[in-house]
Amino acid sequence: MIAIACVLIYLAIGRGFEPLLLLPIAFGMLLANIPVANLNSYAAPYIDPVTGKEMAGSLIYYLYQGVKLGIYPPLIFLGIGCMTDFGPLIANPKSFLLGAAAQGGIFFTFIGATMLGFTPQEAGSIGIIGGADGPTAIFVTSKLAPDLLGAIAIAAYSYMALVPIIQPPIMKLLTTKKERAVVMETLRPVSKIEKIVFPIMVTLIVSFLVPDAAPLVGMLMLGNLMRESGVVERLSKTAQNELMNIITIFLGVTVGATATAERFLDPKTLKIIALGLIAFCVGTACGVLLGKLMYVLSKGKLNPLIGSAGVSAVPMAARVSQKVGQKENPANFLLMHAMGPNVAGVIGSAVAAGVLINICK
Amino acid sequence: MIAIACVLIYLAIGRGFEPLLLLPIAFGMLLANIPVANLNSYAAPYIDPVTGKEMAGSLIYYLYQGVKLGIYPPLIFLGIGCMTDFGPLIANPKSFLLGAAAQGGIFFTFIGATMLGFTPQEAGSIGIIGGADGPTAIFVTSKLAPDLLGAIAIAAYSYMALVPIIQPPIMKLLTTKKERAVVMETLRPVSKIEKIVFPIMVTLIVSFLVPDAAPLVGMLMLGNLMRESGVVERLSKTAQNELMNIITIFLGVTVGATATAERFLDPKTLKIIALGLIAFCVGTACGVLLGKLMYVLSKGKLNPLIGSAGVSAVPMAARVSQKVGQKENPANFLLMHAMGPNVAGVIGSAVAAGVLINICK
Amino acid sequence: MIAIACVLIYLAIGRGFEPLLLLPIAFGMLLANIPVANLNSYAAPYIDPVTGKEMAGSLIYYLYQGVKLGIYPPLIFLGIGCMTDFGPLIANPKSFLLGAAAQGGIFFTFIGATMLGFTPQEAGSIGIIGGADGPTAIFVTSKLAPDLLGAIAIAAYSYMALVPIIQPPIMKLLTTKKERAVVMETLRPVSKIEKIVFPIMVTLIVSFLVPDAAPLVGMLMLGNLMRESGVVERLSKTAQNELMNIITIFLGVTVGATATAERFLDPKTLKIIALGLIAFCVGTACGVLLGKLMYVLSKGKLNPLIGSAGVSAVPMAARVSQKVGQKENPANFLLMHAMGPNVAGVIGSAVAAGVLINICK
Amino acid sequence: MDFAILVTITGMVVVFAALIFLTFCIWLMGKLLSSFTKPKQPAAPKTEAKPAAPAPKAPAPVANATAGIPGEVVAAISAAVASMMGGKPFAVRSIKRKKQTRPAWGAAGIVENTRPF
Amino acid sequence: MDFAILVTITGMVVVFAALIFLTFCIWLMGKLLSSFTKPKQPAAPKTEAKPAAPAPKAPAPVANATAGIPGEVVAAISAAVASMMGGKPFAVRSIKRKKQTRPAWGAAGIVENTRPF
Amino acid sequence: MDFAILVTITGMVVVFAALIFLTFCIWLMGKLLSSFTKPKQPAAPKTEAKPAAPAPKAPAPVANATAGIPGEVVAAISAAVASMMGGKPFAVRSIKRKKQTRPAWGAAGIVENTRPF
Ligand code: NA
Ligand code: NA
Ligand code: NA
Repeated sequence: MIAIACVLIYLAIGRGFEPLLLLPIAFGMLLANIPVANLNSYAAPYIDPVTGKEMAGSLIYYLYQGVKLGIYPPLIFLGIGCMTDFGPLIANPKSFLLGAAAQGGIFFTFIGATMLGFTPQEAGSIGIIGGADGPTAIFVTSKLAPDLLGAIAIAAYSYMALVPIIQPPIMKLLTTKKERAVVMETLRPVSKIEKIVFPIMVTLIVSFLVPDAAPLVGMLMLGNLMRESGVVERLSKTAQNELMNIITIFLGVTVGATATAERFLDPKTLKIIALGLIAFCVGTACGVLLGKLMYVLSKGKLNPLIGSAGVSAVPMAARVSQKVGQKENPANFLLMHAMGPNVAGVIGSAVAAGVLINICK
Repeated sequence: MIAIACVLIYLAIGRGFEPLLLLPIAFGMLLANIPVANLNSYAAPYIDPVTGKEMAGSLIYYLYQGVKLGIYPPLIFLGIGCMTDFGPLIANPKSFLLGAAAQGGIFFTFIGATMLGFTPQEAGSIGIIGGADGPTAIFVTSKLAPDLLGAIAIAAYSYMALVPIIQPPIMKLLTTKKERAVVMETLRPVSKIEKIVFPIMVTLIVSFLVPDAAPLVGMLMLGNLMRESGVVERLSKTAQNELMNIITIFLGVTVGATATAERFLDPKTLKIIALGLIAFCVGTACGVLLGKLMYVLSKGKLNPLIGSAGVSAVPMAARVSQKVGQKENPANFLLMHAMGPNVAGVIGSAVAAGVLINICK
Repeated sequence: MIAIACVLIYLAIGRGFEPLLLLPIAFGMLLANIPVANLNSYAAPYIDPVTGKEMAGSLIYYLYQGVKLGIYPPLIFLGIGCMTDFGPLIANPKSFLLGAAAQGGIFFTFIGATMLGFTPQEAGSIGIIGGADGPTAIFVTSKLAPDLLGAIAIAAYSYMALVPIIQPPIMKLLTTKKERAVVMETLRPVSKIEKIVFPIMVTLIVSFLVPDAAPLVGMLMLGNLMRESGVVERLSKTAQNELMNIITIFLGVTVGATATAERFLDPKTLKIIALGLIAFCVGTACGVLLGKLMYVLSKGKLNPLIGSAGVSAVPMAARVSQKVGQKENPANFLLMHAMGPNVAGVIGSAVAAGVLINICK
Repeated sequence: MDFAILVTITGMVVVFAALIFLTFCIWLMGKLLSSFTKPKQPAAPKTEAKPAAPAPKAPAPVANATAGIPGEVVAAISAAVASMMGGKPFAVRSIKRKKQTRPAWGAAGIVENTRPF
Repeated sequence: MDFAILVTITGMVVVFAALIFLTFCIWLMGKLLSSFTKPKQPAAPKTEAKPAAPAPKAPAPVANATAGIPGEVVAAISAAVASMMGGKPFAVRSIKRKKQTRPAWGAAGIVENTRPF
Repeated sequence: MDFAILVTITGMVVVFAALIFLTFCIWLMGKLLSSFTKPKQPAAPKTEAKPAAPAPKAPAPVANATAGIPGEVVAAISAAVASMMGGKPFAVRSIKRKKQTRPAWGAAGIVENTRPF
């Protein structure tokens, strides 16, 4: 286990795999697997059977409560909301469809995981890796299958780091040269009032339809409302910096420290890693395929490459769309069009998370 | 309820009503009133009666504990202490009297609320709106009548935003042109040692006399000591920025999320809003009236307009005094004189809060 | 007690004794000793025997849980790790020996305290003052003898502030003019990879050998890894600034608020203060004496003055070595050589803390 | 297995239903707001909508403006713009002077003081 | 009702008692400290106390200094000063070089390092 | 008493054992890494290792370089350097251009966005 943790540390530092989360996760894993030190997320307070004295739990155990009780992921979403510009999505709401299609990877993998013998709870947690959204994956897993937290978080963040390698071949395979070269119309400007109404509307609609997604979507949209309102800049700045950094450290270390040897060194872990990759690939493919359909329906106005951005992994997946598109036509500037499905994918996977929690809990 | 929340969001963003708190409060209210989503401050963890499984409480419930246990308001006072300059009050300690008089609104409203059929606990919480101090009002209400938290917080912050509209007519009504034109003597400079001794002295005296005010006054004065000592600047900076911002978000959202429909859509709420306005008006009037008395006793050296600043609402009420005074005499510069009663009002309403908690708890 | 608190406030502000911690500690002590206000660290929630109502604990009680459960000290170590450069120690690993020797003060004082009638738990907590490391001392005391927290924290931070006065006479007494004038060879440059491997290696080795030191050493090294990796700068910045400042305020105030009169006004306190001084002196002497031995063994290449820096008190003790050395030879530049034992002393006292917790708990 | 397929179908239906409903609402909001605001500022949108009027159905202003410029140059400029605009592609268009809803001294008060706490 | 009036009276009495006691203590502190510090720095306070000596009992320096200047100008300047000084009216007067209580290298140590933790 | 002495001996033995083991491991790491990296960059270390070649076994560059300069000057410079370098004595030597492990656009993405959360 310690060797695995060291490999992950190398990936985080040496290869730059999502270091903000993978480094704390890997170090948490290291701590959790030092014998006797008892620095894992399960070291609860207990009554010493010999002396009868009450013994405190481990530091990690206390910090882990924020994961267990579902507090950290929504707070990270609060910070992400403060950072995210939903403008491209408001300008082109059809992007929502691409963000929905890319969730196909989640449910496809759910079937696959069930076939491999995982329980529905575990299958849901594995599927959500395809959402390409760290906090969403951790939120779902902490509710459905907390024992898999370590493996799922590592798979999710690793594949998010690998998006620029995983996605392009799939995108090229599924599209023709002509489709990739489509230059899209410039997006209309979005007024401030639309940007303010948007988070309120999304919160209401999503929470009504999928109440279990409300903590994630609600906090994401509160952050976004704080950003777009422009009147609470000091709150918004703290939410997206200090608060998010503190939570990220605690979340990373304690999620990593759930990965004790008996939980992680299991054939399940390898299956999870394989299924996670499938989830990413299928999600990308679904996004691109719906993109192709919309290309046809829009009579060639929509570039199907922006569909792959629907998996989230903001903004890396959108940059991949931009880069692949530019290879065909150097004057093509898809980035802003891909940001629409990209941020829609965040909402989409939160909705999918709500559905999975509701059905499997 | 959701419509009310949207109106509050409009007031916060469109009209600039104390957005730092009203925006989170309004959004918390929105979240709390989405059916099924269960994102209110009362959604405690429970044992599922069917499966026997332990279910976690809502995110909001956990964050709300900081309000329920009386932790957030003193921590906000810590930050306020780091921001407040008590120099004008030290230079002219008679300002304390004006800060005391303006608490008349609290107790007058207490009688009114009792007459309208509120319990003493509720009446105390309503009266404290007249203190024009958000954290104090929330602290008292969380201890005495937590069901009214939403209504009282909204009333308190709304009226604080309306101080420039509420106060001037009362001030003009109660003072003569000659009184308003009084130009006051420049305040003496205050030495650093006085500024350091002041917070220690206030903590000791207030805590001895009114122990229930100790958490609020103690933290306010710790913050001020950190500020004036000049040796712990990094702590003081964090307390008044990041720590305060984090607590403000949590406080706002969870106080707003106490306002579920069955608690808020009650004739009580309208009465609270009406009584809150009365509290502000009476408080302003009491301050001005004591100002008039001191004008007579000081043989015309004290401008009674600074009395209205005793309601707190730092520093808006002091700016109102300045503005009204300048209308009579453009060369008049009352701001620094009004800051004395203004900051005294913060201490005054903390003392009043201590009295109410002690009697009504 | 209040007078003692005021004296401590004076020492913190007027004399600059470690104000970042001594000011909050002193203010916490002040609050804890105001009669009736009940603002001490032991004011737990309780059921009112008359009304049967559940009463909340004091603000201080809730914040104190972070000390009681051993959460704050490791988090402060996380921040310290982000600030510390272990380069000089990596360049000259023999410094570890000096950092080990200086822990002699801890164990010598342990014997002394046992002889004076303290229990082993108390003796361990008193001895750790000699580690010259605030969070380590608080961590050990909160686990072994929480009633002594106030006295031990005050002694530890006061003596750390007095290091420039305590150490030089001992250093001069134990060394010859020739020894003090030794000019040491420039340290070799340390590569980035060494700096990255170092925290991982130290975590593993120390945690394997002394599991009870793992929370402190683990967090220290996580912080250092975050610093040296260079890929998570935003986490590292928050950990060493905002997070550390927030924890410092909470830690200081609540540790101070454990010092209620019945616990602090005890002959024990005087003994603790005397023993703490002995611990510092013996620790310094042990460091210098091993320095002398290494001077002989290295044939005059090592300046024994850097041994005194092994007591930690980073970086004050290293500066003292530099200053005393420069008095003999103005061209001598010992600071970087003294930083090695200095940071080794932090690890050394964490190891000693682990041993004491393991044996005495 | 059957359960899994059921979950998948339910899941995809709910996800699509929710996001299609959102699409519709956002589109509706855009329509409503633009019908409100259009009459007030008729000049600005026009010039913005037709940056290069003679070319009907211009695919995009960028492509339009690049006629006659070698592809490499366009690529370089485009890449530079892309890297500068990062995740906020509309930065320039949406910059607006914030509406001053309070008199200046009130606004100043909000910024610099303890008031709202 | 009777209870409410009782609470009100108790409340106002306690509030006034506490704040009057504070008034007295702060006033006393001011007296004590000025009697201690006065002898040491007799020159400075004098010049500060009489910025415009010939006018006995000058209401305020500001009013004094504005003789002969049209009201509008004074208002503008006064407003500018007010908006600049914000909530910290004594900013200028209270600026002081912080007393260096440690040798410079010690002070530097405190600022830049991990020492106090 | 006996218990205390036992604890002391155990304690000192464990502390020394742990730190001696660390000494050894760190020393070993240094050896291993330098044997790996030496062959790759033979030029740089050489020039660094011999700042003043003619003086064999020079005790330290500082002392070396100060020959013929009055002690007071050296002290002043040394003190200035000490105060500037503070707790990070190797600041200058260890400054290095951070290795760019991702293509620029990827690195930019990490810095400015929400990606890793
Ligand atoms: Na997604
Ligand atoms: Na008040
Ligand atoms: Na030490």
